[in-house]
This record gives sequence, structure tokens and C-alpha cells, in this order.
Amino acid sequence: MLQVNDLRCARGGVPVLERVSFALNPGEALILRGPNGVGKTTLLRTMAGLQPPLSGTVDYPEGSDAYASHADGIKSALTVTENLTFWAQIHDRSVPETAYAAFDLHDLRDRLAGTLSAGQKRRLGLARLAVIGRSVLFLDEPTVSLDNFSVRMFADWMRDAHLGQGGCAVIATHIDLGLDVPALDLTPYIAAADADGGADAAFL
Amino acid sequence: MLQVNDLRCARGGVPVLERVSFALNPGEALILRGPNGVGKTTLLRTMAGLQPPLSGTVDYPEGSDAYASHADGIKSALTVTENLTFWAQIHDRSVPETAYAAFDLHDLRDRLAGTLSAGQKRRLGLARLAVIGRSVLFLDEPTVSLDNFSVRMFADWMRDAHLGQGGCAVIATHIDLGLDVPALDLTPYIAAADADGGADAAFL
Amino acid sequence: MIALLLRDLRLSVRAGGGFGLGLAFFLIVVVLVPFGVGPDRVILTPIAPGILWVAALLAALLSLDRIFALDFEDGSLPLLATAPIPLEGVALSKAVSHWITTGLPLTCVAPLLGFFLNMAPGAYVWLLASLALGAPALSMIGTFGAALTVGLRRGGLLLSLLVLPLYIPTLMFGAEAVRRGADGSGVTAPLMLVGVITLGCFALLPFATAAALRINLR
Amino acid sequence: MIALLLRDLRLSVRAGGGFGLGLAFFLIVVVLVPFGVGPDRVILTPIAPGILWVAALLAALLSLDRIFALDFEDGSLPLLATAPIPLEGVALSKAVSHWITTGLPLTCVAPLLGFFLNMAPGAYVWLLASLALGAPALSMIGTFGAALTVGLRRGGLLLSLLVLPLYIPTLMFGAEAVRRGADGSGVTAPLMLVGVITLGCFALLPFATAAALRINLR
Amino acid sequence: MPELGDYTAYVISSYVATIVLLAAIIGLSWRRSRRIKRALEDIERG
Amino acid sequence: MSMWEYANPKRFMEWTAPVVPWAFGLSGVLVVGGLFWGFFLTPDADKFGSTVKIIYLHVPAALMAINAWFMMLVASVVWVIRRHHVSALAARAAAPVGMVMTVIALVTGAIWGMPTWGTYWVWDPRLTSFMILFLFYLGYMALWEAIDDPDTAADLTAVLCIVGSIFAILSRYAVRFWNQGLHQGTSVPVVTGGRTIADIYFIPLVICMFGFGILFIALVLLRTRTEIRARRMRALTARAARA
Ligand code: HEM
Ligand SMILES: Nc1ncnc2c1ncn2[C@@H]1O[C@H](COP(=O)(O)OP(=O)(O)OP(=O)(O)O)[C@@H](O)[C@H]1O
Ligand SMILES: Nc1ncnc2c1ncn2[C@@H]1O[C@H](COP(=O)(O)OP(=O)(O)OP(=O)(O)O)[C@@H](O)[C@H]1O
Ligand SMILES: [Mg+2]
Ligand SMILES: [Mg+2]
Repeated sequence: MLQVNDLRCARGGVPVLERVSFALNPGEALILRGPNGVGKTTLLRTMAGLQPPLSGTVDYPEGSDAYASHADGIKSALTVTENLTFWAQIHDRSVPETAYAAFDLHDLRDRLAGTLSAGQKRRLGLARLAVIGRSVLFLDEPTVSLDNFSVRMFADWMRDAHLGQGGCAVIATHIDLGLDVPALDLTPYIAAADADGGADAAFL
Repeated sequence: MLQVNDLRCARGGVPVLERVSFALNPGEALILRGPNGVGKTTLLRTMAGLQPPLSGTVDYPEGSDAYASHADGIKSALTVTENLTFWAQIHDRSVPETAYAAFDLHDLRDRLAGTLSAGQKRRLGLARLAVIGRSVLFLDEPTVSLDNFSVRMFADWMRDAHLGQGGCAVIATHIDLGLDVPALDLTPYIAAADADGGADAAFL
Repeated sequence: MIALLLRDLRLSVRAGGGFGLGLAFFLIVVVLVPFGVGPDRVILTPIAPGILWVAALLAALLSLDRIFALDFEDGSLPLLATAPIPLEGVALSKAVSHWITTGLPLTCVAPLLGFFLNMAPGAYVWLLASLALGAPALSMIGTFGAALTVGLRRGGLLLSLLVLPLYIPTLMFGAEAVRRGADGSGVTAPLMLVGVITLGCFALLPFATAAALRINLR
Repeated sequence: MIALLLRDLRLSVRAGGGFGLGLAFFLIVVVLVPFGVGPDRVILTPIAPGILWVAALLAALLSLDRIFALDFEDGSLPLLATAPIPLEGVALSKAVSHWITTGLPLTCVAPLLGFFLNMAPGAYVWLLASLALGAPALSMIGTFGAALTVGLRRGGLLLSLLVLPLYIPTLMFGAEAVRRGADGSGVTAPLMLVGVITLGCFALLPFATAAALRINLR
Repeated sequence: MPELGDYTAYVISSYVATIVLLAAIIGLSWRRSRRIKRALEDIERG
Repeated sequence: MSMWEYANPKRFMEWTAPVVPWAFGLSGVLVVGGLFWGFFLTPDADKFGSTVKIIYLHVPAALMAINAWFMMLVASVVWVIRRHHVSALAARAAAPVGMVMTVIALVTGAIWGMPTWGTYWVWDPRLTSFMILFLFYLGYMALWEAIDDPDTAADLTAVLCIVGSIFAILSRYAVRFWNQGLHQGTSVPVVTGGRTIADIYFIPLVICMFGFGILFIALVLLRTRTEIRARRMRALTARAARA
């Protein structure tokens, strides 16, 4: 479903990672690990098509991907429901009732998103993923500022609702999500100092 | 050094926590725990004087406090050194060489802060605390997006450099910092639904 | 796309009088001018059409940087870019919502302000007509400029610098139409040209805007 | 405070031609006016002083929201508020850096632009004098307005709305001084009044600004 | 020196202005070129 | 070998290295020679008196101001289509030179205006178009300066240059429509296609035009070389930082 082949990606014109290859079948997920600055965010953005790879390929069914980082496109001036409805409409869907339940947002439905606490806002951001119905997810530290209970809730949703229904996901995180999926440490893939490519390659 | 007495605080005009009391001596720290939305951020902001308490008192030596949340006053257009130097100058101090070492910023000194990864930026934000030399710290989820190694580095700095030299700290966090300090779960202090106070109290 | 348009309109209403503020700025600029140049009617009447057009343009300008900046800051923009609507559609919808919140109210209220500047009586209807035809072009050009500068700190001023020269033809034809209306000479040519500019902008600029957005999101 | 001033100046230089942009906007507004009101010198000469003042004011206005917005967004502002420098000092330093990056270059270049508007020859020196005296007041008043609206979405337009009425006295006396200079009548009274406004603003507004900041940070 | 008559000031000032502007752009380009060249050589030498 | 090979930064540096001094030398000879000829060796015109000598500055500068923008447009399109770094950098390098040419045309024109029209500035269409061209140069340069990432900056400025060119042409028509103008067109013998100007003025003028043109080329080459070096420096520093 997701096929990454010998990918090399850059950040700020500097090659960061190289020789990254893996494949995920429907229902599988992969956890990206590695110290700060190793290039997790860069890799996710490249796979999501937000920046072009230096070389290598990323394959998944056109229009099936979703990327989520800390900034989650949540408008403070809209309520929780309005936020979710908007993203649903943009994707030509309706908001499933289960999205509220899965992220414990029932009580917060009519609150303006701006008045949520950090963790509540994060839950709303995750609920967006349940709403847009994309099957290949690229998640950058999705559980930042969630309490342990919410982390488990997210893991449950991921296992049962997303992977269980044939989706797949690549998740960068520093904590243990309690998901039983393989992890990929990116440290061995750090690009050599003299790696090819990058915006300035022509000038070297 | 820090004395909190029967504090009641509100967020968005709604009382959130009440009857919070504790005291810290120099060298002591307290970890705030509790599920998302319980009021950790609200409590920290109140103690740091960024919002007035509904009732109760917070005492510490005038001008000895520092508050740090996700937004850490880091300018993307300045380098790491320039950022730290600025905050040092504002506090009439110079940047101790140890600040770079304690947060592993040596190699990043001349990088523009805007080009740092999430965790590197966070380390810079924490290094600011080592530079301004305040002794009462209020930290809101200081280790968000740090890898395990950096979390330990932060804990070491906190234990040895800050608490060890007679500072104290209140830290809200969901993860285990590896610090041997008491934790306070805020759940029992949630304000009763009919609690007094709040902006609209006069109309009730 | 309709959903996006509705959301943007709702947001600008929620953000506290979305419709009112552009208008208020227009009002204030128009009011400032007599303070600057003096209250003499002999001076004011001939410059009224030009001042009104310049003020409308500045009022439109001032709200431009909000078109994409907010969506960029909270991360909506990459999400919209990967959503199943074409980015050209996003650009168009943004321009339309800017026009609805700024250009349209401006157009409606301009004749009223013409009155404060002692505009010649014959000019009112042409002021309305030229703004109705030209204001959408201002929004579309502005959206293009906003896409170029999205994500830049201090984008506001840079944006003005980039956009103002692009506004010049619209301004020239628009103000010329009103002046000719005031004289009673033929207004068809300049009005038609304003219309042509607007059509051209809406036909071409969404693509340039989408291209600029894609580059900026990279 | 010096550190803060230097940082702000450095930031505005880094952000790409900090000094140039306000200037460029000034230039563009001045150029737009003839496009709006037509090229006739008989019309342009009498309105030149007023237009130049209004344009200077708008150029100052457009960069106001950056005064505190960036520091607010990245969380510097609460940190500055708890730092061992008085918040009044912060306000003053912000106003001064705004003046250095905007008001000062504007003042220097205004006579040049007077030339494009066919300003009367006698008016140049008074234009320079009135802007030199008045521009600092524009920055200080603007800083106050920026403090009132910091943290508000869509603050830009609201800010203009709040600040423009406060700008009116400075504008009136400033433009009046230049117009009298052009006529050759006595300029002392309006010039003195501009000076008095500036002094008054710098004496009082830092406190009001600091108070507004404190409230907004709560 | 040719006789310029009433227009001496105009002609001379346009020549001076042009020469100053050209000299400025040439000088600035040349200075930056020198500076960058030297900096690059420093880096390439290591 | 295709001609695009010359646009490879390394090759570009190689083949331009010997060209630059020659270009500067040739332009120096032509500009100094043409101006000397024009200033010292031509008679005053009947109608203009000695002010006709300004033409040797004014017209070549005006010509190059427009041509510089045109060159930037071509370079931008080449960058967008073929993604040759040198063309983007050449466009960037040309902008300040083009702007200086615009300023020279404006300043000499304004000075010329006083004896002929009795004013330094009128809103004549030709003058106004140049004013607008100046604004386009300003905006273009400001956009380059404001963006950190060089490729993003190249892309965005290219988009601006292309869209801006359309609007620049539109402005020319708008300006004509807006004001009929005073600027000398046919009433004076000028360098229009028919070459109605007397040889005695024409030859030094043409020399100056070539001189300004080659000076422009020399400056653009020099500045492009500087930009390439700056990029190379950036690349090397970034690589060193990673090692
Ligand atoms: C700021 C003021 C002026 C500007 C911006 C300006 C601009 C121009 C431009 C764009 C050209 C066309 C060059 C070309 O395409 O080859 C030109 C040519 C010329 N200008 Fe000016 N001009 C100005 C003032 C004047 C004045 C005051 C005079 C003298 C009366 C003058 C006399 C000429 C002549 C004789 C030409 C020859 C070429 C032609 O007519 O096409 N200009 N000027
Ligand atoms: N503009 C830039 N120029 C140079 N290097 C950059 C730039 N932006 C980011 N980097 C570097 O690229 C590397 C990869 O960054 P990235 O954000 O992908 O790391 P990450 O694995 O997500 O880290 P974290 O866990 O801290 O989020 C980092 O070392 C970072 O410092
Ligand atoms: N403007 C507001 N109006 C009403 N309620 C608000 C407003 N802002 C915040 N709240 C509520 O106040 C409570 C306390 O929020 P706070 O941010 O202090 O929680 P927290 O403990 O820091 O949570 P987290 O762990 O998610 O950061 C939350 O339930 C939040 O929903
Ligand atoms: Mg990251
Ligand atoms: Mg919190």
C-alpha cells in the first residue's frame, strides 16, 4: 500500500537521510525513531509530498494520504464540531459520530477550539484524521501533550479503527505508544556528509 | 521559597482549580500531574503572575520567577547564540559556557533558530532558563518533542545545576522525567461546579 | 470549495466585525484626506474620485496579508493542499471571500463617502460601477501577492510593495472612468477596460497563485 | 533596553530590508495618488503637502502591527514582561525602533517625493521639519495602539481603526505647517504644536502602552 | 570644454549623476565580488 | 554538447572568467569614447541648445532599463522550464543593474525636463511607465531579499517576474490612456526607426548605446559570478557543518 524506495531527502537544501526503503501492507504501521534532528519530520514531509525527494520514490494510491504535525489546521474561532465538519466537507464526507467518541470530545463539541487545553486541542487534531478518511497517514509526534489515558485512546483508535480497517500509518514519536508495530530507527540512514543532491549540489 | 496558599484560579472566566496549597524550599521541585484539561497550565500561569488568582496567594521573592511554555521567545531569524545572548543581556547577565554544554547546543551555535528541528528548538528554549538565572521556575511540559537522551539531559541540569544550587521549580508534565521529586495530582482540586469567583461571579 | 468559502466568511465574521473593519479603514482614509489637504471644496471636488479609488485600494490592501497567513500559521494550508480540491480552487475561493468581506462593502459605501469629499453629482453612478467592476480584480491580484509572501515575516509591507504596482492599471482606468463621469465625457472605454482586467485576472491569476502556494509549501 | 533596541533593529534588517520597505510603501502611495487624481499639476501642487503627510502616516501605520505581534506570537512578550526591565522601557524601545526603521527614512525621503507631486518650492524645508518633529509621535502613538490590539486576530485593521483618529492632530498640524510654508505664511505655530504633541506622547504614552500590555498579557 | 551656455548646470549635473550612479553600481558589484571571492577561497582552503 | 552546458555553474565560471575583464574594458572604451565624442565634439541642436548632450546618457540608459527587465523575464522563464541555476542567479544579478539604469533614465530625463518643459517632473506617459518599471524592480529585489531558501526565492521571483511583465505591459497602455503626454516623440529628430536624427548626433549615440549594453553584460556576468560563488560558499559551509 505504501512503498518507499531508496529515498533521499533534504531539509534546507542539505541532504539529511538516504537509502530509506520500506513497504507497508494494508493494516500495517511503522514507528519512526531517532534522536532529535535525525530527520523524522523531513522524511514524513517528503513522503506526504510536501517537499520533493532528492532521489528515490514514494508510492501510494493517489489522494489517499494525510499528513499531521503539531499544527493541525484548527481554527480557534470555530467550535470543535465546526472544525471537524469543515474538514469533512472539504473531503466530501460527513463527520462520523464515532470520531467524537474515539477521542473523548463529546463534552467539548460546542466549545470554541481556542478555549481548549493543549491536550484537548491535540485530541481535536487527531479526530480530524478520523474524519477525513484517508488511509495512508503520516503522523509527526501525534501524542505531544496528551495524558496517558489519551495516548491509549489514540493507540486504540489506530489499532482498531484505522489499521483494523486496512489503513496504514507511519508515526514519528519519542514515547511508547503501546502499539504492537515495528519501529525503524533512522540513525543508520543519516546521509553521509558528502552525500549527493540538495539544492546546492550543482555548486559543489 | 515558593509558598502557595489556598489558591483558586480560573480560565476563560470559569474557575478551574481551588484549594491548591503547597510550599517549596530551595532545592525542591514539584511535578504537576493530572489529565488533559485539569488546569495545569492555568495554575502555572497564575503562579507566574500572568493572570490574577481568584483568591489565595502565591509568594516568592520578587523578580525571581521565570515561566516557560511551548512558545519560548525564540526568534527564527537570530542564531542560537544571538537568541541566548539577547535574553542574557535583558537580564543583565552573560551567557555561561555551561548553558551550551548542558543542552548539547555546541554544534548548533551559529545556526539560525528557524532551521532547528522541533527537539533542537526545544533545547534552545530550555537553555534560556539556564541563562537568565532565575531561581523559581514554572515549566509547562518542558520536554515536549525531546528524545529520551535530551530528557535525561534536562533532568540532569534540573537536578544538578538548578535545584542543586538552591533553585526550585514547578513542572507540569505527562511523562516520567526521571527526577526524584514529589508529584502533585491536581484531580482532587478541580473546582466544584458551583465554585465562587470568575469574571461573571457578580452576576450569579 | 463552497465549504472553504463559507468557513472563511464565518471566520472573518467571528474575528470581530470582519465586514466592518475594511470599511472603517476606508472611511478613515477618506476622512483623513480633508485633514491633510484642507477642507476647500474647490480642491476636494476634482480629487474626490481619485482619492476614493486610492482609499479603496489601500483598504483592500490592508487586509491582504490575512488571506493566507492565518491558514499558514495554524497549518491548514498544507492540509488544504493535500485535500481533494484543486489548489486553484482554494485560490479562487480565497479571492472571492476577500472580495465579499472587503470589496463588496467598500463598493456599497463609496458613494456615501463621495459625498463627504464633495464629489461631482454626475460621478456617483460611475463610482459605483467602476468599483463594482474593479474591486474583484483588486482581491484577485491581492490574493496572488499574498500567496507569494505567505510565510514571510514582515510579509505585510513586502506584500504591499509587490501588489501596488500590479494595482496601477485597475486604478488608472477605474479613477479615469469616474473622472470622465464627473465631466460628462464618455466612460465606456475605461469601464470596459476595468472589466477586461477583472476577467483576465480571474482567468489567469488563480493558476499563478496556486503555483506560488505550491512553491511556498515546499 | 539597548539590547532590546539592537535586537529589534537587527531583526528588522534580517527580515529583508527592514528599512527599505516602509519607505517603498510611502513611495508607492505617493505615486498612486496622481494615478488616481490625474496628472494635472494645477490639481497636484496644492494637495501635495497633505498627500505626503497622509502617505507618511499610512506607511507608518502599515508596519505597526509588527511592533508587538511577532514577540507575542513566539512568546517573547510575557518573558519580557517578567524580565528585570520596566515594561515602560520596552514600550519606549519598541517605539524608537519603529521610528528608526520607518519614520526616519520616511522623513529623509519625503522631499524627494514632494518633487513628484510638484510641491511648491517653498514647502520643502517645512515638510522636512514637520516630519522630523511629527514622525516620532506617529511611532509612539502607533506603539500604544499596537499594545492595545496585541494578540487579536485581524488586529491589523482594528489597530488602524484605533490609531487613525489619534493621528489626526499630528496630521492636521503637520500638513498645515507645510501648506503655510508653501504659501509663505507663518509656520511657527503649527510646527510648535507638532513638537508639543511629540513631547507629550513620549512623556505619557509609554505608561499607557505598558498598562495595555499588562492587561493583554493577563 | 565646450560652451554649454545657459544649460551648463543641467548638462553637467546629468553627467555627474550618471557617472556617480554607474560608479556606485560598478563599485558595489566589484567590492562584493572581491569579498565573496576571498571568503570562498578561505573556505575552500579549509 | 548542447548550449545548456554553458549554464552549468562550473562551466559558466570557466568561460566567463576571461570574458569579464574584456567586457568591462570594451564597455569602458565605448562609453568613455561615445560620451567624449558626444560631449565635446557635437554641436548644439537648434531647439535644445547644449542640452542635447543629455541624450547620450538618457537614451542608452532608458534602452537598457527596459532590456534588463526583458532579460530577467527570459532568464526567469528559462529557470522555470529548465531549472538551470545560473539563469535564476543571472536574473537576480541583473535586477540591481536594471534598476540603476532606470534611475539614470529618470534622473537625466528629469534634469532635461527643466530646460525643455520648465519642470523637473510631469506625469507624462513615458516618464510614468518608467516610474512603474522602477517599482517593479523594487518589488522584485525585495522579494529576493526576503526569502531565505534560494530555490524558493528563485521560483517565486520568477513567477513575480512573469506576472509582473504582463501587468507592466498593461500599465503602459493604461498610462497612455490616462495622459496623452509631453514626451518628445516625433516633433524632434529622434532615434526612431526612420533614423531622422542627424548623423552627427547619431553616431556617438549609437556608440553610447553599445557601450551601455556591454557594460550591462559585463556587470551581469560579474554579479552572476558573485552569486554563484555565494551559493557555492553556502553549499560548502552547510556540508562542513554536517561533517
Ligand atoms: C524623468 C523623465 C524622463 C523619462 C523617464 C524618460 C524616458 C525615456 C524613455 C523610456 C525613452 C525611450 C528610450 C528608447 O526606447 O529608446 C526616452 C527617449 C527619449 N527621451 Fe526621454 N524621458 C524623460 C524626460 C525627457 C526629457 C525632458 C526630454 C527632452 C525634452 C527627453 C527626450 C528624449 C528623447 C529625445 C528621446 C529619444 C528617443 C525616442 O524618442 O524614442 N526625455 N526617454
Ligand atoms: N533550513 C535548514 N538548514 C539546515 N539544516 C536544517 C534546516 N532545517 C532543519 N535542518 C536540520 O535538519 C535536520 C532534520 O530535521 P528534522 O526536523 O527532520 O528532525 P526531526 O528528526 O524531526 O527532529 P525532532 O525529533 O527534533 O523533531 C536537523 O538536524 C535540523 O537541524
Ligand atoms: N476560554 C476558556 N473558556 C472556558 N474554558 C476554558 C477556556 N480556556 C481553557 N478552558 C478550560 O480550562 C481547563 C484548564 O485548561 P488548562 O490549559 O489549564 O489545562 P491543562 O491541565 O494544562 O491541560 P493539558 O494537559 O491538556 O495542557 C480546560 O478544561 C479547558 O478546556
Ligand atoms: Mg520533528
Ligand atoms: Mg497545558
